[in-house]
Amino acid sequence: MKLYQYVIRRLILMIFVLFGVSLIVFYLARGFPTGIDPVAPYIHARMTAEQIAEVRRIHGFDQPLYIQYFYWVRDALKGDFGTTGVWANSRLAIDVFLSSFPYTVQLSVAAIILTVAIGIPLGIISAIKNNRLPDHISRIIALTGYSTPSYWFGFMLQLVFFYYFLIWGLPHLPSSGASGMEGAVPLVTGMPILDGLFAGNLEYTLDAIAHLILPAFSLAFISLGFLARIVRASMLEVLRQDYITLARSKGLKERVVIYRHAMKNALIPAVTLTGIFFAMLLGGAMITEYVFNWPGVGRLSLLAVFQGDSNFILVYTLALALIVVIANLAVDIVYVFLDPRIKY
Amino acid sequence: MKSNSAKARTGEWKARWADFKYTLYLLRRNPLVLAGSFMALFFIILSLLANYIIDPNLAIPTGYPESGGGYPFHRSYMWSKGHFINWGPDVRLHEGPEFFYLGTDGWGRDLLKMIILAIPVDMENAIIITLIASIFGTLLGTLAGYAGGVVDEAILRVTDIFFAFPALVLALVFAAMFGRSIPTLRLAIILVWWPPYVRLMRGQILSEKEKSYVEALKALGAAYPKTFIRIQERFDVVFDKIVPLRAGRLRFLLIFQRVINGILDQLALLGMHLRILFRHILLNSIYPVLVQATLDFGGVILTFSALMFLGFSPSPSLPELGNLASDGYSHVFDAPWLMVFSGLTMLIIALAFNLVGDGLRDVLDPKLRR
Amino acid sequence: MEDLLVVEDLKTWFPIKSGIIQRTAGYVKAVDGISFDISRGETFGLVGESGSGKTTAARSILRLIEPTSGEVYFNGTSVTKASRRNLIKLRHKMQIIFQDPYASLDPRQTVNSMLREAMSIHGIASGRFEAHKIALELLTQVGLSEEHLYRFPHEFSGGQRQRIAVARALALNPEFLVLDEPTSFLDVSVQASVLNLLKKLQKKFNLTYLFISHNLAVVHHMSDRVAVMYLGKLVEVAERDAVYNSPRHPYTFHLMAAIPVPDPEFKKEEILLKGDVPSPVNIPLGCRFHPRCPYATDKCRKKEPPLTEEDGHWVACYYDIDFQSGEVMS
Amino acid sequence: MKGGKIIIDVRNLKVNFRTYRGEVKALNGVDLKLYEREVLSLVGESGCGKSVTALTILGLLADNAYVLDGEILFKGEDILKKSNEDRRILRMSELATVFQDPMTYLNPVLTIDTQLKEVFMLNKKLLKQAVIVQKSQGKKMIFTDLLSREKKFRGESPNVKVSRAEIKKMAKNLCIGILRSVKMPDPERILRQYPFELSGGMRQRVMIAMALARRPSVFIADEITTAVDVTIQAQILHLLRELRDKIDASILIITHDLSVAAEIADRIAVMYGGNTVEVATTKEIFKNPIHPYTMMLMKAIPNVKKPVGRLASIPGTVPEMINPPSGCRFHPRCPSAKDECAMKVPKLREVAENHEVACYQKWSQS
Repeated sequence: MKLYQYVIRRLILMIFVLFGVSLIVFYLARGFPTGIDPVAPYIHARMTAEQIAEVRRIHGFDQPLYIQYFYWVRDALKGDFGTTGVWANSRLAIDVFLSSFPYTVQLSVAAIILTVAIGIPLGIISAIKNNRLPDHISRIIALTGYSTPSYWFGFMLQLVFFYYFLIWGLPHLPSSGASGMEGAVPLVTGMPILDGLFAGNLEYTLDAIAHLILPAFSLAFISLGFLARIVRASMLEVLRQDYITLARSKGLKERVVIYRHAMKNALIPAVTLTGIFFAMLLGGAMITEYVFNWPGVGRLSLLAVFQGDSNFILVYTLALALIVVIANLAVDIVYVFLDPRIKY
Repeated sequence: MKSNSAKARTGEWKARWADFKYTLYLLRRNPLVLAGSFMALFFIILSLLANYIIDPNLAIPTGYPESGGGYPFHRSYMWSKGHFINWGPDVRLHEGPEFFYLGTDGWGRDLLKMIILAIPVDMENAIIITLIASIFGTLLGTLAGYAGGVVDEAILRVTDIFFAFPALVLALVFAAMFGRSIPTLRLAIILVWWPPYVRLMRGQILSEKEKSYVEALKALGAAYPKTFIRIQERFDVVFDKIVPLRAGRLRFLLIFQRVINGILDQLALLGMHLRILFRHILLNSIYPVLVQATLDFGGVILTFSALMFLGFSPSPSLPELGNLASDGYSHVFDAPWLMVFSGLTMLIIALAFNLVGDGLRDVLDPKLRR
Repeated sequence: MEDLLVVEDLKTWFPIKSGIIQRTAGYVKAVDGISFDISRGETFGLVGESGSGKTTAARSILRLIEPTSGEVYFNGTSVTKASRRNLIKLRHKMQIIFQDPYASLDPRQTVNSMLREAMSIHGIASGRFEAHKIALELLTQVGLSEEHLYRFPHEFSGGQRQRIAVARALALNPEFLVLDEPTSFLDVSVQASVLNLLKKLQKKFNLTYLFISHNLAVVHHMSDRVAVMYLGKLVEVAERDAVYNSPRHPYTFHLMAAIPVPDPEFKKEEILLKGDVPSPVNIPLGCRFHPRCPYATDKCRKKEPPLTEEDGHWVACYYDIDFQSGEVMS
Repeated sequence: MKGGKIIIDVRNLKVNFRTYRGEVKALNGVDLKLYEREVLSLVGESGCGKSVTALTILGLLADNAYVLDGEILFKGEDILKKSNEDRRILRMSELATVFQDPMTYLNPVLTIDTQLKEVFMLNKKLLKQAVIVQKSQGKKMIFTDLLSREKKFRGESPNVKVSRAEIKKMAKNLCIGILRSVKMPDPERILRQYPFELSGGMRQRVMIAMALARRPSVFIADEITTAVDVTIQAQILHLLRELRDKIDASILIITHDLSVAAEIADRIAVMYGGNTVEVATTKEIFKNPIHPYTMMLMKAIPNVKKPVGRLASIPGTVPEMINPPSGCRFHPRCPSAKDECAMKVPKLREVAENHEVACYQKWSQS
């Protein structure tokens, strides 16, 4: 089956998945018999009774659930995802999402680069020097990272690199927010670093990078350990294969054997993992954004859920489901280029 | 009937016991696993005894000790009576009667005692969630792997939906809607935690199914427990007595017999699959699930406490590690010990089980085992 | 000797799925219509290179893989049409020994529980005591002893494991045994002892063997009649000596010429078959062997030669070729 | 044969493997001589240490293995004392190996072109000279005339500038040349393909081409005919016979199948339990095998030309290597074993012309 046929097949399945997710979340957000009245987030105290009834009618909360869902799907297909609650001063849900999504993208990209840049070499070194000191050190780092509560680690970084560095007069890193000088630069991409570069305002960019370091590293530390373990396991597996013995018997230098022969095979599982991690990060590392009050989508969704704002929750979960499914598809497609034996 | 051959091992259990001892031998050789298992054991024992060592109603916050308003911080004494570390810039010293090793929390309760009380709560959650999620996921994965075809495709798609679901969002939505209670949080985490087990088990079953010992069992006709054979024979005997009468009217009996045979056929087929599945394949593919469950144990504690941290705990004074941490969130810079030590306990518990899980993976992997 | 097993035009095709909705785009014709019969007490050899479909044929006969079409009769009763229930009764009499001693035994099961399970399925042993007695007797039959009863498969060598597999098959006192390359994983000396064991058991229990192997010397040692399989079809079936010493199909001739002989003095002129075995997905038109056959003519390329019989020697080739001189008599 | 120069002389080689159950004493004092331009076959059953011997010569032993004792003289020098770098250069230029299972010994994700060209690129000096010769004499270089090692290039002026592209092009058509010399149909297409797209026989020829590309002085073939069908096996043996006189290298064929050894080898060395028990010319060893193990082995092989009712099987099982039997490791299974055999390990001793045996009983008889 040629690649494009496989992609079409996966896209059809994706629609099914998205449909499933939207059904579940819609029921949870609106239909579920909970204390909170679905209209609550969309009205503010000073509204009169008929105004509330009017808001209820506009949002269609008075309709039976399946009709609400039908309208919601019809509007969604037209790109109208309804408005957010009072907490985000009733702007369009899609605008609220898109305005803060670039921040999460920037944070995720930074985190994934750190994870890959540290995780993979760590994994390879600990595979090559198996059961010797570097292996044990990397195993401890990996397992500690894997067992660290994300918010706790965020605080530790803040405590040490911000608070104590401040007290001890050392150059400290900012511990919250995405950039110190709001609005100094016209928003082009929504990502502070890129906007700073576009505007040529180097100082703004540097400040944005400074803000990025702590949250990105806090995210990366948790996933780089896991990635290192996977790369170590698959590299050990590959180094036991016969074609490595043949490569060595050809008289190739050990370095060449590892980088030309072993690397390509060993990194295949790492691709899957990186894909999944990136998708999860794009979903907005909710806690890290909350701890570093990074204006990303994760923090927003937290607030939305507290308010019970079903429109924004629906937009957020659908977007995340889309990202995860596309990430899985991208990983499978990368497989074809990495491993010629795989034919869909 | 003791045979006299020198080393004859009598029971079937002796052989299995030797195999188990060999696994323990491999475990002992790995220092990290050893450390991990001791730590894990320590926490398990601690969580069993916690409510006896420390009086649980200490957790109920009494009024504030006389401290003239403001946040009643006791100067925390670290580690030894004589020596203390000033944790904050201007923490007011309160000559508290006792001596708090790790300082106090928001309600003036001794943090060390609260952590000890919190451990059983967390461990209990972790055990329940991991057990239910792994068993549910494993069964579904076995069905998908063994049945194949449409069933496999359907189960995979459902798992994809839950995979695509952000863990925390479902939990948040649940907790927000259901109101904040521990069972709802558990349900939320379970709902998101079972998909990886489906994929893991399905992969195992698919690879095990192809092995030739499964084919050998099919060749043995490993289907029909002998009781079935007897019932079926007796049924044939009875039937032959009636059917030969074969007056025209009894023709419908022939159809009846064919239907029964059809049903028995399907039962025999099902019997074979079940026997092969449960007596052989499951036994050989259960180990990676065991490893994954141990690794997940720590992960579940972290997720559960993360939810608590985000403010979904039923009552702010519940002695739970995430709760204690969230209590320290507002005073992170002037009373960091709250956040530091509750987070550190979580880390150590999770690390303990992860060390054991990591070691188990190497030991139980058939390729590395020899 | 009455025929124990009769196979008529057995076909096993595996569908190749492709396209978005996975419709069948073609077939791998692993077994493409084979017919032969085996009489009781005989060892019937089936040889062929890898990819010739001999293993699929064996599994289709036992219905471990459902054949696409064709008939198989065992002792007169049809195997292919048998319902699941009667098939189990038949399974009682037909057993199979696999090639890989390391994969054909469940690693988590001791020898004792393997034998007991085989017996309990068919309700052979009544009580624990009798089952234990039979298990011991089976082990001594295959040259093992009581101390091996409570051990796991990984504690045995390759040769011993094949013996355990034979013991498990014998537990059901079968009449017909399919031996799918039983010794290709074993060393020469161990292979010799397993082959001797199989011959002894054949005489003792009047067993009938279908012996499958790519090792022509082993098949020569074991079998009375031999069939040669190429790309899913039989090309020659005859008495052992006829097939080995006076082959009539060009493929069999080249196959026999390629057998290495453990004797340096034996002068062997170079008869090499060019090319590789084509894949069973796109089988050449006409005679399957014509792309590699040095004597192929247009007739061979158009129509597939049927399997014709001449005093017990079945050949699927239009021509009668004298290989020494190389000239062809049609 | 006897008079020729010894290229590899293995003396009393002992190798152990550290495993969780204890020390596996794989080699127990192996003595082996490989003469120049000779085809020696190392025959033995699994676990007798034939592959371990080859891997020790190559220096590719697993990291839990260590050499206990003994030396391996390659052209007079003991290579066991050499550093890993020297042994790597030895593998690059002198010792070439082809392994058993073509399915797993080629890297599945790299094209044949990459895997073959890297062997040529190792020897840039050779490529540069080839380009210079081709430029100066204008005739197209084909691989076969590179084959024989002594043909040194009459050194043209070395300062002719040779660009990288020219070297790459030369490497490419050398690849095509070598694939043609191992009888591969349509080399251009094969170079672009991946290993899984080739059949077993073709993959084995690619591995042979990789070995020949290094113009080795010793060509080791470790069970190369075991994993292929009998017709392909005949083709490969035929190819080896053909190459034998083209490349002036000595060939070491490792196999468990005596009939393959009979077809192609000049001399045969039989190994059992980690040492060589009998070494002789092929005719000699088949005409009158002396060592009891060799005799039994000969009788255990089914011979199509001489059918026999019952194959002789060797009683007992392969010795367990962690605490192997003392002295001659075959004595527990040997019908003519005396207590003397259990004392000391017998060494190879000349019993007849070109025929050495390691067995006390047989020395006293001859």
